[in-house]
Amino acid sequence: MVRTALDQVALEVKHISKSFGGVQALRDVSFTINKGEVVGLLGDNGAGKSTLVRCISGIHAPDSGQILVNGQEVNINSPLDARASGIETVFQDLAMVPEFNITENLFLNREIRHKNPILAWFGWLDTKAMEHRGRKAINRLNSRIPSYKEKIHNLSGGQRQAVAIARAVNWGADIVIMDEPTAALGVEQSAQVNELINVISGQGVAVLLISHNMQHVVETCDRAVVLYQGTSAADVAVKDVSKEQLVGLITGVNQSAA
Amino acid sequence: MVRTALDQVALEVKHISKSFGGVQALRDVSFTINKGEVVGLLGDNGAGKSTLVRCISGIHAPDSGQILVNGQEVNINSPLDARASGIETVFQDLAMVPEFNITENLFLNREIRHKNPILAWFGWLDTKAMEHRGRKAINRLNSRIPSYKEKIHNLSGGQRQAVAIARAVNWGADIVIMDEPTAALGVEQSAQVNELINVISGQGVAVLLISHNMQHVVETCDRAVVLYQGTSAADVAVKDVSKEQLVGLITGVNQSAA
Amino acid sequence: MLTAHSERFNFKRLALKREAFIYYIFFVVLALFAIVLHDTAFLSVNNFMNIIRQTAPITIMAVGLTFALAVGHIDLSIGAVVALSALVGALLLEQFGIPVAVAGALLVGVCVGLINGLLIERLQVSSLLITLGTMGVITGVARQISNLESVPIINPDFTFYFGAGEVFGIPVLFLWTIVIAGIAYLALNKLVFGRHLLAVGGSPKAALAMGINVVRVRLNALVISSVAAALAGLLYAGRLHGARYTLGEADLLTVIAAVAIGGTSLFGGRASIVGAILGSWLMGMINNGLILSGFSTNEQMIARGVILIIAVTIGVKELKNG
Amino acid sequence: MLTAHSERFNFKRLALKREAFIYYIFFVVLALFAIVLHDTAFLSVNNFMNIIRQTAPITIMAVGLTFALAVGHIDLSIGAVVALSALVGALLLEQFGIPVAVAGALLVGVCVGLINGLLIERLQVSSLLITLGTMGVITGVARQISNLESVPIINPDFTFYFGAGEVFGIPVLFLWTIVIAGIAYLALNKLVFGRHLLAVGGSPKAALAMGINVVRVRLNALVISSVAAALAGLLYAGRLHGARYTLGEADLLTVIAAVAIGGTSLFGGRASIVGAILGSWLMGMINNGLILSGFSTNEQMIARGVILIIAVTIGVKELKNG
Amino acid sequence: SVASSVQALDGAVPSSTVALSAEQVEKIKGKKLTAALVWHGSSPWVNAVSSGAKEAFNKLGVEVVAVTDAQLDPAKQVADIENVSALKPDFILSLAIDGVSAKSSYQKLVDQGSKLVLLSNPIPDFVQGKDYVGIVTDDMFGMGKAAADLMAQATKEQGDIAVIYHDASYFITNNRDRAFRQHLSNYPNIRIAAEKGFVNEHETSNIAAAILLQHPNLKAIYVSWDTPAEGVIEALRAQGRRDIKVISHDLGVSNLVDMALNGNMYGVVSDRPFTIGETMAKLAALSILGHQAAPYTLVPYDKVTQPNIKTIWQQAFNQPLPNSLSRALAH
Ligand SMILES: Nc1ncnc2c1ncn2[C@@H]1O[C@H](COP(=O)(O)OP(=O)(O)OP(=O)(O)O)[C@@H](O)[C@H]1O
Ligand SMILES: Nc1ncnc2c1ncn2[C@@H]1O[C@H](COP(=O)(O)OP(=O)(O)OP(=O)(O)O)[C@@H](O)[C@H]1O
Ligand SMILES: [Mg+2]
Ligand SMILES: [Mg+2]
Repeated sequence: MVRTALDQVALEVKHISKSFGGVQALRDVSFTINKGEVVGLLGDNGAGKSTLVRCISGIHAPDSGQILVNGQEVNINSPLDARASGIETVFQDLAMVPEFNITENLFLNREIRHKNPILAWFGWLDTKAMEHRGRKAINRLNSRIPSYKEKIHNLSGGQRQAVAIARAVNWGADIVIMDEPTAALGVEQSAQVNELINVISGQGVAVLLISHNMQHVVETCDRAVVLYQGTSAADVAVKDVSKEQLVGLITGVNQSAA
Repeated sequence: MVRTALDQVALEVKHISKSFGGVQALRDVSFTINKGEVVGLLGDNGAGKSTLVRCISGIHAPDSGQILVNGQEVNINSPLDARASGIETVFQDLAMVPEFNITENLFLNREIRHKNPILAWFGWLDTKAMEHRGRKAINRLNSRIPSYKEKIHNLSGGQRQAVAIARAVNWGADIVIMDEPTAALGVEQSAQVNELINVISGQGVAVLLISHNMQHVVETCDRAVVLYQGTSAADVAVKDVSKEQLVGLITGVNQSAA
Repeated sequence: MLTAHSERFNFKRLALKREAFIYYIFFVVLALFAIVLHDTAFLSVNNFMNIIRQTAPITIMAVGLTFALAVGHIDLSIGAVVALSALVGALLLEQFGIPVAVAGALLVGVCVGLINGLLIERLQVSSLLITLGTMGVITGVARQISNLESVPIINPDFTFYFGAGEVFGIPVLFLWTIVIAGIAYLALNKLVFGRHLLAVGGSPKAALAMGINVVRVRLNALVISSVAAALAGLLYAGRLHGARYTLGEADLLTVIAAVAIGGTSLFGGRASIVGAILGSWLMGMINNGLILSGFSTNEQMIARGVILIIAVTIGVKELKNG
Repeated sequence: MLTAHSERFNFKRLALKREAFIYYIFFVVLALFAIVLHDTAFLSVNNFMNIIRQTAPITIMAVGLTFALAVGHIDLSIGAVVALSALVGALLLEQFGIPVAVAGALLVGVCVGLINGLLIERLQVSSLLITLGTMGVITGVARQISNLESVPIINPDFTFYFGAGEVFGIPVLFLWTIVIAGIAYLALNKLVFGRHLLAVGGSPKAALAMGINVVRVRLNALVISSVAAALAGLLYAGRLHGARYTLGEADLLTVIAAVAIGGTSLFGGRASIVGAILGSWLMGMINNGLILSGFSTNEQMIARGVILIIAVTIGVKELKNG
Repeated sequence: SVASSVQALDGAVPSSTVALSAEQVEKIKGKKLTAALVWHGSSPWVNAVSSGAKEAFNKLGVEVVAVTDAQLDPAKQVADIENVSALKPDFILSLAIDGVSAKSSYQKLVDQGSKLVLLSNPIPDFVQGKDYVGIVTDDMFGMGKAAADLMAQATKEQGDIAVIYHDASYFITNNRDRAFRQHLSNYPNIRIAAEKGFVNEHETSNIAAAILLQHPNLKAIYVSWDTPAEGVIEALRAQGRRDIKVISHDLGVSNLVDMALNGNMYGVVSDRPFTIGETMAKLAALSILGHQAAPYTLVPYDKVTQPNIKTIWQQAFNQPLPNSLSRALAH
């Protein structure tokens, strides 16, 4: 499926490299995403996808390279910077506080404050409002949640993932990065997430989607960037390639560039 | 794909119920798996699949119900009991020690002791042998592992999952339970796991496979047990139903029983 | 469907939470002493005021330490801060009056908290090691500036507001406890501040990923812990009409026990202010009850340990059956 | 390809591990004292033997505590166990001779360890609270059975084997340290036992899921910690020619600091025996060096804290740059 | 055992008899000697002993190379002695916490040629003149008695009193407390209504509060020494009981301020720590010149009540009165 790309670059990553001790996880990786575009970031296990995501969202500092948001070079030294630049991320490990309940996790560092400006200045929480909005956000994903007061560590794997997705798409971000968002989701919930991706990209949000599920990639993505052992092996329009070709790029059997 | 079922019951679960505080996660669930059979355990997010797995493998005590292994009722009060009854499990949360390296996790509580019987009596570890055998087990899954000395918490999501699978299938168990084993795996690695399931079931091992990927279920399973909100909604031969029918059973749109 | 089911049981589940533990223990011990010591003055208002007054500094230290523990840090330097702040306050008081003395004493707390925090966060070394080091340094400084002498306080205003005073018949030490506890309760449970504190303690990784400034949150927590200890030092000084380098020395373990028994996790992420207060009152009550019981010192020591263990046992039983 | 690349750097990465930390610190402090105290006898063999002898009980307690910490438990009762085991040993020695005395003293350790362990595991209460309780009880019992008197030991064999003796010119206290440390090292690093200990500490959930008997492993660890403390009590008794209820009282924080600085995590899952030994020697060396330096007591206290912090700072710097 | 040996005090001489001639001083000065002070703990009292010793040694040209504080831990003291031995000092002035346990390490020092002067506590089986020079001690029994006399004075020889004693094995406080009780029996109308021990100094506030609750009609309280007495006075203040008098030992500034302001503190018995240190140093120096010291050298004590605070303070510490105290006295 191809959207009318707005042709405005939302995120540009230039020459990023990153190594851990002896493991070179990323080697001179570059790509761009336009506004309203959904780009699949593909690659084998250990290819460096999550590392790239962590570099963009401020968890890791890349050894070298630049990141540009809306054409401006940004200095992303912490996740705070990333969020301030309008980047929201669903991390592969979900990044939840297990002892917090669903609402508390949804609004972590995005808390709604009391309407009274004095109380708000003190940082008084508006628990009611958060519960209300949280419930709406979760319901959008059609997930079966036993209770919104349940602690995260009592949830099933899929329920947790749904919460993480709801959190990322709920903030009016310009760029949403999702690291295997549907891995633990049921069929219906996965479809819901695909639908959601379509909706937000329709609103101009740039989406970077990591997935091992070729079906999903083909259904949702406009373009695919393929990493192979830390280097970018391909950058192709999804409509130009078949599923089998994509798999070949991922496993390194056939190499091509867009 | 259907194997010639040996028609000997390997695992029988009878009338299992389990609730957490106010959440009734399982309600009178029963099913059987024959030797050499691959049964898919399907269900929506939060349907109770992982809870059922945890009951069978001794993590949770069910509120009521029985478990029979090879026709004998067994008392599974701890994971030790489960392993002693020949049940190996790949848990959804993988159950790894993050600070341990790959080999240490592979052989956790299955350590190879020194050849010298006196040293072995003391519990002296044969690190060499474990490394050697561990490498073989992992290679079988065709995974890209940077170093076998790497700590688990430095591995990518897929690499971790590969280690967990290698651990479960490596012990000559009679019953192997896998809770979404391929969720984080790449295309090739997933195929490898499917292949592995075929191999071990061909050797008479009973496999209980949880997956949200209907393609995989249809490719590997002989039978499917579907949970719907904690109750068993269906028990069908996979060859008798279509993918769409399975999805319908899972989401509760149409109900049927084998 | 599941939702309705679960909501119905919420009350029961609340009563069974780990945080409820301290209530059981507190009332079990209270009942125990009330029965055994029914012929002494244990159950008198006067005696309870004694307990509250005596434990006021402990309570405030416990409240402060709760913040440090909430983010997953231990602070061993609080005992030493008590001594130093009391001494600084007492020394300044003579020459410069109450405002400067109080400011100086609290500044000691702020400085120590900042030093602890900066060392821990910059070096990424365990808070235990760093605060053990600063504890030694601060104790040494306190000994040095006081020359091991006690520094007397003759200012009646100071000893009123930080010690023996009463307002409308309520001891000021009780008021201090209530006010500090109230502020701490709100900060931890109702404000963004507390939410972030617990997030950092519960999962530093997740907190970081969500853009929380983990270092600053931890720093704040350590400063609060230190400042609370400094305030406790002032209260000691007010009560004792003087300061001395040994103040607070013996309080560390009591405070840690009070906080732990109150349901705050020593590993971060779970904290209870009410628990810390009841925990320190419990410790004070056990002390007081044992003294009134007429046991010898040895017997008191044994009894204190046994009561602690029995109380914990019964508390857990209640939780499991209740 | 990745594999080859990574293996090449392994050595460097090893040297940068958190466990290497204590080596830097140890040698930094050693060098510091050697330079500052070059005109005293600090660098003499005799003085080092002094240090090793003095710290032998601390070292053995540190080694024991490492096991408790490895599974994620803290054991506050070790100081009290030292006193009680020394007293029991000294009291039995007179009438029944060395074997019974040693057996009795070690039995104290086994019993306390079991009681601690059973209470913690059955009740699922934090080890800090339970061992705080048993610490009180044991101290009370030690005071009671000794009547606050010190119990002298006149058995020359005992004071030889557990105190001042030398074998081939090597102090027995050094031999005890080496033997215990050796066994502990093997147990923790080479045996299934240690592997399971660290697994339980590192991820109790994973250990449980893999069928490890988590409760038994934790129980073992607490017994080891207690028995080591009991042995330390015997060594104190042998060295001091007598036992006394205050023995070990002041050691708890030193031991915890020694273990922590040695690289053992206080939260379980990471443990280093070599670190515990170097850590306790470091503590002993700092003490010794400061006394030889001629500082006043206050200055010594300040210096001890500062050295600890500086040592940690430099250690971390080395790690980051190295 | 310790108590009785001190009590006997055979052949005790007063500290005033210990002196060096100008010629002896010159001889010592020429030798470039060193000394180490091995104490049991630290307090203003220990500081005063140290400064007495340091001043005397200073006049003799002896350098003090180490001061140790065992924090009341016998094991730490043994370690301290061993550590000090590396410095090979000529003189050791020491207060032994536990003579039995420290004996062998003292023995090593003495064999190494150091002269040992002891404060109060003897070492079992040590021979005077051979193993150690002599013992300088304050008169603990006299002090206990004097405290009982002060108590009688404070209560006008009748009424209920409470005793808050040191419940730990520490010979100086134990002996003083015991002597106090013994001597108090000479005043038949004074009744000990309550007796409670404490282990840590900071416990006494709670203990006093509890005693008051059970015995509201007390006239006075005896406490072992000044720091715990501060807690007792705090409890009395909190209850508004200005009428109850407190008797104790040693000179603590806060207590003296309270005494000066006519608070609860009625009187204390004080020894002269500065003189103790001075005397120990002199005995050590004399021994190297071959002088045989008396087995015991006694340092006098004083009863302190409001009128003589200033004199006694200066005598005991050889220092001017602290500011706060002189201001309180001027009140
Ligand atoms: N420890 C627990 N405490 C409370 N509720 C729990 C606990 N564990 C599971 N639950 C609840 O039980 C229900 C079933 O959870 P379970 O993990 O078995 O689901 P699942 O079928 O494995 O789902 P998924 O496909 O998302 O992994 C969920 O509603 C979950 O919130
Ligand atoms: N903190 C770390 N320390 C050392 N090595 C690391 C670390 N994080 C990642 N790696 C290594 O870097 C490589 C890339 O990891 P990454 O997590 O980016 O893979 P991925 O593409 O996300 O794989 P997956 O599909 O399995 O999630 C892997 O070989 C991994 O072992
Ligand atoms: Mg990944
Ligand atoms: Mg699941």
